Amino acid sequence: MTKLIRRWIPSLLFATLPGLTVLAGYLSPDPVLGYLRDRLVEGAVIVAAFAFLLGAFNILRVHGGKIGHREQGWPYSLVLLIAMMVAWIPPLLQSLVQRPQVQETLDDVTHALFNYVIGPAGASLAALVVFTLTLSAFRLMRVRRSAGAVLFLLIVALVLLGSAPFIGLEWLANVRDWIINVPGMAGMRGLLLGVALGTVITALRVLFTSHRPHSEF
Amino acid sequence: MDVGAILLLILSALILAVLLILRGRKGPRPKIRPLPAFRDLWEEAGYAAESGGAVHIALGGGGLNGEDAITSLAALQVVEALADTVVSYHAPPVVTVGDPTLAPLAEDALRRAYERNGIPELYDPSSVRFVAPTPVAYAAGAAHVAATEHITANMIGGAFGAEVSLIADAGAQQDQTQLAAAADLRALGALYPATDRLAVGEELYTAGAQMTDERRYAVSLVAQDILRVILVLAILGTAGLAILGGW
Amino acid sequence: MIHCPKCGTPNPRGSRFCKECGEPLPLRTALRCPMCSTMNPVGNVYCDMCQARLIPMAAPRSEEPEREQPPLEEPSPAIPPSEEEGEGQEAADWLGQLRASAMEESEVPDTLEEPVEPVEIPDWLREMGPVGADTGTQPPEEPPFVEPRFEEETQRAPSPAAEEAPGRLQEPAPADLPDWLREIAPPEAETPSKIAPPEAEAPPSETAPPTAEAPPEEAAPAAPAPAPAEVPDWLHEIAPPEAETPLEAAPPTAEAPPEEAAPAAPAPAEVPDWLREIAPPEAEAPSKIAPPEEETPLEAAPPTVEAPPEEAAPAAPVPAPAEVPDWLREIAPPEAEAPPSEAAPPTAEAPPEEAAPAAPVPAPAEVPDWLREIAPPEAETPLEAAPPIPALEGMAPALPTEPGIEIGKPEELAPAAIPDWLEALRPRPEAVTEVAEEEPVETEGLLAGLRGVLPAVPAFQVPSVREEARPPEAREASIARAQLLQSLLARPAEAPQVKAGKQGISMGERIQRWLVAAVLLTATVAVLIAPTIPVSVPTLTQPVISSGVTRAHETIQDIGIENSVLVAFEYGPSEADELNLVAEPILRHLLDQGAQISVVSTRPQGLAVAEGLLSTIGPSDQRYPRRYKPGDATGVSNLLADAGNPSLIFVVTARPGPLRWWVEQARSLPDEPPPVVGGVSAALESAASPYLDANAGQITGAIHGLSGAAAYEALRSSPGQAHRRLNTLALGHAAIVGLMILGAAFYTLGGLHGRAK
Amino acid sequence: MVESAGLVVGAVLTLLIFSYLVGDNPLYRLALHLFIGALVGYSLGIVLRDILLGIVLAQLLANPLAVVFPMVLGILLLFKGFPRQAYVGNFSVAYLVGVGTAVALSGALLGTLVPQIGATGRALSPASLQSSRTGILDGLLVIVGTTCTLLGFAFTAQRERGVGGIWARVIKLAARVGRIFTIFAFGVAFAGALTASLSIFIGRIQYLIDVFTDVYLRVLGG
Repeated sequence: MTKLIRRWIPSLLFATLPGLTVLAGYLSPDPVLGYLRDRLVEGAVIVAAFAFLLGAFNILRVHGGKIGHREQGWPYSLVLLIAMMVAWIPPLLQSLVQRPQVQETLDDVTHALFNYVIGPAGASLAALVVFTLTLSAFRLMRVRRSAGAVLFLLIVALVLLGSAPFIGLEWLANVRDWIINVPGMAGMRGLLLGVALGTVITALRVLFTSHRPHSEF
Repeated sequence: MDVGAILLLILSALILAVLLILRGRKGPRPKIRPLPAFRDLWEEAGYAAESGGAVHIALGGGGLNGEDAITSLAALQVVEALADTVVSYHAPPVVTVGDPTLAPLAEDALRRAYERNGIPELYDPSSVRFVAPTPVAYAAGAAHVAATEHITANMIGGAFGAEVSLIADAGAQQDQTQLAAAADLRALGALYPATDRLAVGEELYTAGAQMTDERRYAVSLVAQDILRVILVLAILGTAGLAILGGW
Repeated sequence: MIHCPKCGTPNPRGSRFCKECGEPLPLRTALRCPMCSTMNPVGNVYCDMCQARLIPMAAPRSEEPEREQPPLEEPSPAIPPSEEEGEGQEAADWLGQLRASAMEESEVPDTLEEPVEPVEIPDWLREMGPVGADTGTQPPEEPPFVEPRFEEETQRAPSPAAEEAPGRLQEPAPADLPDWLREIAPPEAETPSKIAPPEAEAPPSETAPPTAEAPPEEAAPAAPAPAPAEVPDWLHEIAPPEAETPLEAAPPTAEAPPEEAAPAAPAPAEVPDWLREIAPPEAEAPSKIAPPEEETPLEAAPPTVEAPPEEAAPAAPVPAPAEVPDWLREIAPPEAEAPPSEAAPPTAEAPPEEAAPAAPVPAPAEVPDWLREIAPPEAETPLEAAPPIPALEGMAPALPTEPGIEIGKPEELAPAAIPDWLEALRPRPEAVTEVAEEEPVETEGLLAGLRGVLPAVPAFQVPSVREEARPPEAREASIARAQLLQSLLARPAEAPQVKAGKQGISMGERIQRWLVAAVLLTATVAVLIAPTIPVSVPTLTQPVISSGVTRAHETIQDIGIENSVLVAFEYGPSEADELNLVAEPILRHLLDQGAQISVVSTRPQGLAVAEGLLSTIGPSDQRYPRRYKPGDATGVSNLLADAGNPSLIFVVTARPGPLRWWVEQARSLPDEPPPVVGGVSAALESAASPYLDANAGQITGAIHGLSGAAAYEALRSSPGQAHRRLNTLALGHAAIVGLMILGAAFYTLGGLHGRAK
Repeated sequence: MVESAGLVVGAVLTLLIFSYLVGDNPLYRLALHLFIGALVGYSLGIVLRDILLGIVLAQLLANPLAVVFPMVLGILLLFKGFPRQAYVGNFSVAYLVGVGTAVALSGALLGTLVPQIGATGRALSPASLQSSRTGILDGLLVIVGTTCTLLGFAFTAQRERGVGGIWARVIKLAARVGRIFTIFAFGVAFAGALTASLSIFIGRIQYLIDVFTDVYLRVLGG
């Protein structure tokens, strides 16, 4: 009896029931179901917020452990934890402090933190992606030596050159459009339909409680 | 009310339910097309244990409360299937996640494996790491883990964008084996030149069937294939109507 | 932290080798307290939580009487504390009783003739006793035949159940003997009266554990040894040892009174069926075999090492070769068919006093092939008769001589060729005697008064008895292997070379990285820095105006003054450099149209990015209404509900999800759904094109990345940032394509060259 | 003044991260950890401000019924941080999995399956044929490409003989054709990703140039 309680009840009550309600809320225009769907999704956002606290605790434990054990690279963990401790205060105090003068300084500090630390660093990392993508394209023939790889290189070259075609090569733009809207579109649709199919079957398995990642049994 | 969507949902649910009931317990186990991206992971786990290293499993930036929930749950099956083996090898993997809601599930998968093997006290909670909340920061952080912790193989599976190339590059620098499975087109494009063992699109959702011999996963792939045929017929039907000008 | 047992260096938990000296670290990182199951660090002696002792105490040399000492127990975490205490009490009681019974037995005079006074046997021991002794109890409810392994376990740790149902563990009542056992056990074994009283039996711990197949000699007659005369020699050796040489089964200690260990030689007529089918018909009624009635009664059967000679018929008539089954002929030595006189089994003539302790071995010529491969070649040299065991001399009783059977003199006997490997297994008399004298009676501790107690020294130092036995002459191959093993063990234990992945990357790859970085930086910086140096750079490309851009432009052109426009900033700082440029021309156009812009987002960073962009475009003091709602599609529906009915939605994103949520939620608005314009990243162009195409009705236009923004600026003939960077984009694309072709050529030629080499 | 100091900090961070182009080095790692720490802290502050205080606390006072249930689940989820009591948080995780699954399922049905089937079918409709981009041949190619790519992924068609065998051969052929269209999709996606990241790369370089010229002029001007 305990196995029935410990295996099925949490899955049915806490996963399948809310899941079916939200699904009904999306599929039918009924306002009541819509209201229930919104409340359940907002509830999930709140639980996800608590999960973020858990995530912060996980970061503290991992990097704190590295510092404690003096593992390799512990100074970087120290820098990370200090930055983390400093960075969460301004945005939080923004909503707690009422005095306008302090409010303004907090706004400036939060604005500066976002625009002069998080923004540039994030953008630089995203910019590095062009370097790693080009490097992997450079080594393509080492990883894959097949006709498919040659075709891949040809397509990439045509689409790249066609997006900002040099003067005199304007026809490349039309070739690029055709590649994107016909063979590219067909391949993308086939992939998207396949992914959607896999999503439907996996989701139904979870709602049928056949796959219970959250349960101890 | 989107009639098409409801019809398709009911049809899928019926087919899956019938198959799970009929062939979920007995009958011949369906044979599945093997995928090297998952099948070679066992070898890598063994090699990691022998060389004293670890396998890095990157589960992507998808969370449980968004559209990437199912992609992340499918990628999580890799950790669930591998857990018992790596625990018995005493070589726990390093699992990195980019969303705080996915971390508890990955931790549970490893913790339960340690409990099943009777050594709950050896479970190290820092095997699962929440790296950073945004996709690019997560990819850079996971690439740093792959480069600095003694990693022998990278299993990249889950919801990624083009920034997955950062992880693949860090792995290539360390001459690590790269196995990948992605559903997003941007990640597929970035991973295609980085590794030849790539599970494409819906192949990511077969992780459970590829890595375990549990019958329910294989049976749900049969349901998936039946629905596939129905979709193709629906496309051809719509095209037929379109040609006749009825659309 | 795990402290290395060798050098004490603290190591992180879970590591398997010490990082300093490479010593393998103990896997157990924590000790579970048996009382409250708290996990304690390995070094603890007492539990942090309940102060219970974690490490069992060594038996302290103290004068207090043994009884007060806490029972020696190994804290087994598996058994909950309550049970352990219970067992601790029982262990102390039965140990005490065992000690008492051992003390009383040791006073028993050595002379074997005196009857053994009845000793107070503990209940669990009585249950071990033969059925005949006190079969007053009713037969056990459970099936009588109990697996020997289970029997031994219940003896060692008698569970309470055993005490409640005393009958349960008794020897199976004769009527309950299973058929296959009954066939082996001779008919008299079933009549309880003949079985020796349990009191006489030696404490089970010293005799071989009573196995069900061969019930203890004392209780029931040993498994009937087939009449030695009829059995061919080779079978004689493989026949179960207890059947032939009961003494070997019972270690030759003084206490084991030989009479009880008398083997029950079965009357020839009762040869078991399985043997009868093998043994040829004439073997059953040979003229020479003594008729069954004359068979000496069981009790009197002399306990010789081999079957008593007087019963051994002078020569086992060899079965006619034709009837011997094939499987037997392959095993049976070819010479077996030779006339008995040559194959006279040495046992028949060997006088009882010189009864060779080892089983009779056929003359060297007769050694079967399968045996010759095992036995080493030198073994064929005839061995001298093994020296008689002094300890057993007194025990060999005078055998009643039967008329008509002469006992051959030793000189006529052909010396038994005992193979070396068998010789090595023979317990050496000095070793046996030494062990007998050396064993002190334990004077202190719980086991005081007992003999043969293992000294409390670390197990690995206790020299195993086998070492004293003379080592067999190992062949050169095994000696070589032993030396190799020795050299391996002598080699210092190196820490396993942890393959730390390739140290850094090879120079070839490093050059590749620098080449790619240099080309990208050059292509980008060269064009961007030109305006600052002021060097004029030729326009390399012109923006291509696609239909999507045109439709977006027309849609925004229709927006009138005071129309409310929702601008959804669905991107973060990482994509800001591209999407700011995509959003800028449309925002400028909207501001020029005088539209009321509201900034919304389902991501927290979206609002921060919007603030940064709008402060650079419009008047810096202007404040735009900002709203943030988390929750993907639900957040979008909430934002739409708050915003009333906007006349246009402009979605700027780098992911396909937000674009689709806004289109679907806009479509589900009560009245006419507003047009949606997409400002998407170039990466999304490919992934979004199926959606853009599918929702052609809802998405009235979309601009993709820098080139789309440049085209929009061209349409509005107001070149801006996007236009200036288009040149760089084009040159960058060309550089990347060049690098790709260079890489492909390099590896393809390298591959061909490698294959050619 | 704060503005330009901030710009310089941003530029220095950008240069530290761009040092990865030369190779993985301590400067890059320092900047990376600083960025991740600041991002996690900032996001934690936003979550506390906007959700825990903004929604939960606010609603708790105004309309407690709406948030009590998710708040309790959220508190139970915090037990996942302690391995021994982790099972207490299973209900919260089940709730997240259930809602997330439903959102993804509806997204797949409403956002992809139905619209894409309709759009693929309409590729040959008269309306779409008039549009300059796709003629009859293109329409046919889109339909053949989509169906072959979709069919080519079949997992359980592994038999050799009988009807199953024929079906397996059809799948193999479809897979071979679908493979070509899949590579087209990968190529287009790869090119798009390259263009987007190149645009960001150009933006970063432009940012560096602007900051240096600004600082250079200010120093010269000062």
